[in-house]
Amino acid sequence: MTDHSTGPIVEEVAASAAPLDSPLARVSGKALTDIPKDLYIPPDALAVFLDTFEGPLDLLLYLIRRQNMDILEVDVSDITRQYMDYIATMEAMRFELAAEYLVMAATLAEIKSRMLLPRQQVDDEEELDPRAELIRRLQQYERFKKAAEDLDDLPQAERDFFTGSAALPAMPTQQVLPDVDMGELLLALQGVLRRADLFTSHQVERETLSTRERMSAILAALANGGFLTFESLFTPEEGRLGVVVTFLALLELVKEQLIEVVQTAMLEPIHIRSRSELTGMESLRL
Amino acid sequence: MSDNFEEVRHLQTIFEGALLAAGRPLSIDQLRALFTDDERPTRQKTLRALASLEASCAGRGFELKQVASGYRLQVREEVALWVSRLFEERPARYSRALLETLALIAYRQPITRGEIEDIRGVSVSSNIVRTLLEREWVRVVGHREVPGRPAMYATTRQFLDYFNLSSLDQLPPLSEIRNLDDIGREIERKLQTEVELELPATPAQDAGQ
Amino acid sequence: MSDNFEEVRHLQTIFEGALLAAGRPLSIDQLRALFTDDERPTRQKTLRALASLEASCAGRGFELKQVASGYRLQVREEVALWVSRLFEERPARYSRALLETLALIAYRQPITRGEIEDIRGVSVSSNIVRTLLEREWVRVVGHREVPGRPAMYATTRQFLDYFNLSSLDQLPPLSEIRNLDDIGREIERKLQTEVELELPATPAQDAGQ
Repeated sequence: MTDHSTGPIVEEVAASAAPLDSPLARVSGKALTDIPKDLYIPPDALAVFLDTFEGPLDLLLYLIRRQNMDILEVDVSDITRQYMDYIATMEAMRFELAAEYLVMAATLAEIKSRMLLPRQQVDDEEELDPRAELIRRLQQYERFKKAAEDLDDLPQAERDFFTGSAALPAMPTQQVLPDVDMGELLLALQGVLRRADLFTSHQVERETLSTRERMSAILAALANGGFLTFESLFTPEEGRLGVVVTFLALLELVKEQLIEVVQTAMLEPIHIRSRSELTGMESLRL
Repeated sequence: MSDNFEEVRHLQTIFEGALLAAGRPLSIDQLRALFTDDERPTRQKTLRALASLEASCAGRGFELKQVASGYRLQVREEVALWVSRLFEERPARYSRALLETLALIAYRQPITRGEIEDIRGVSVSSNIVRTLLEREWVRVVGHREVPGRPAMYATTRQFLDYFNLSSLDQLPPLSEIRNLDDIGREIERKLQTEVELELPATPAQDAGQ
Repeated sequence: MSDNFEEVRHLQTIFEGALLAAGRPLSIDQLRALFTDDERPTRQKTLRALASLEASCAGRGFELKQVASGYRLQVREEVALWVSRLFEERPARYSRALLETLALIAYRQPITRGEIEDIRGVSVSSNIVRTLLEREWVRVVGHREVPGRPAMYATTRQFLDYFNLSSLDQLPPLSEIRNLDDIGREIERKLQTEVELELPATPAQDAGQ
């Protein structure tokens, strides 16, 4: 490699690839707007070099375009020589080159060596011509390199256009309550019962849910602290089962000492009142 | 005179755009700083353009407001009711603790918080009880005659209505709950699909914040 | 007739307020969701109100724009020059690596990271993919059924919104590429002549290196 061959590359990269208004890099804190033209290339500038190219295809495209060449007319020997010079410079400067650059160097070397050999008549079995493959890849890459530039030229939010927004007025807060699925509820119950090992408890299974529901209803009816007659708690329309449920509920409430059953004299009406509300009332009176 | 009108119009359009792009209040000086030295409007012209902008918002969805740090465009309170629906939070899910508490109240009512805690083996937070009371799924039906007179909870008609039951009898008996594993799998599957359905909506919501 | 006018007016005001409150595009359905079931406007009425809103923005600092995920109110380009002075720091430019990756995803979706790397000839850093995902410009739409099941990426509505597009069709067209067979034939022909020309010269060139 020679300085002669790398110099121009550096220069032109600076001219073509970098936006004019922004510095290429900072070398020891100083903005570097163009790459030095003298023979000595500071290592920082070469780092810029690495950053300037998006990989071996990008570098090759640059080398080709620099000579105003069509991709299809690539002079592989010439491009390969330039490419190798570049790689050699980077290696001499001990820059860590991405493996892709070395793979490309090998590919180029292979293409070049093939072209040196007398060309045999291609039979159909033969693999894809590596030069055609390279050209296909270069073309493909160039398309998307261009597409990326086009994309960057599109108007961009907060750069080229702005979405309007306004402050919010005082707003009513609206709370949306979570939904609960019956299945979820039952699963939760199953979990807690399993932990509590209540499945084995006879007590839990004996009472039907309607009894417990009725217990709540009776307690709620007594919640104002007054008396209710025994009969008023039964609703004949519910039939025999309803009567039984209410009766079981009353027994359970008595057993749990939640209600008091009062009869002032034989054959007098039976009255029910809540023990807790009773205590509440009495404590109030005191 | 007509020149003057054109100028106010021009400033007004720029101010409107700037205030909407900023989304925050801008002071007179900040508005004037949008212009190069040679085209910067006087304070007086700036105020005139703002007055004109204010008038032009009559009957629209937003208005010009003067606040401490300058002027801002603000969505009108008249449309707040509708706009607020934009920000309705997705309802969070209830915690497992809440569901367990609710299930125990349904199956073991009337029941005190202490009794629920005995069965669950952990304490029941006041928040859970308050949430259930606020939702009107449970109510206090009395107090147990033990020290502290703890409230006894029972489920309500609203609870039955919500779960589309006509009575608690329609809940599966405890003995059947043992075989819930099948139901469990079913629910897992349902939850899964729900989550998948919800996903696409989420990014847009996030993006708005 | 007058009722109708009033109704459109009313909707238009609400939509304007909601769009400004959101600060992002809202779809027809999102706009209709601002109303309770009994007052929800039909799609047709919604569109009529939007058209009326658009007309009402003539000569103002902002306009109604349709983008991929719906409608948004956007500051007019005519005032962008002044408005941009609000934002002191220039927005960061995106790296070429990011733009190329994004372009490949936009034009070739669904595409895997490996496929992107094949075309770009270099590896794609995880940072770039993460940035694109975090900005919600791309998302994973599935996995290719090859070893490793690599994720396939596609662009999102937010990507289109950001670049002021309403659909992928509006992306600038990809440049032409000559199809491989043509290239093949052409190269075949050229190689033949090159080889013929080069052969005598080769030994000398070699020696020169």
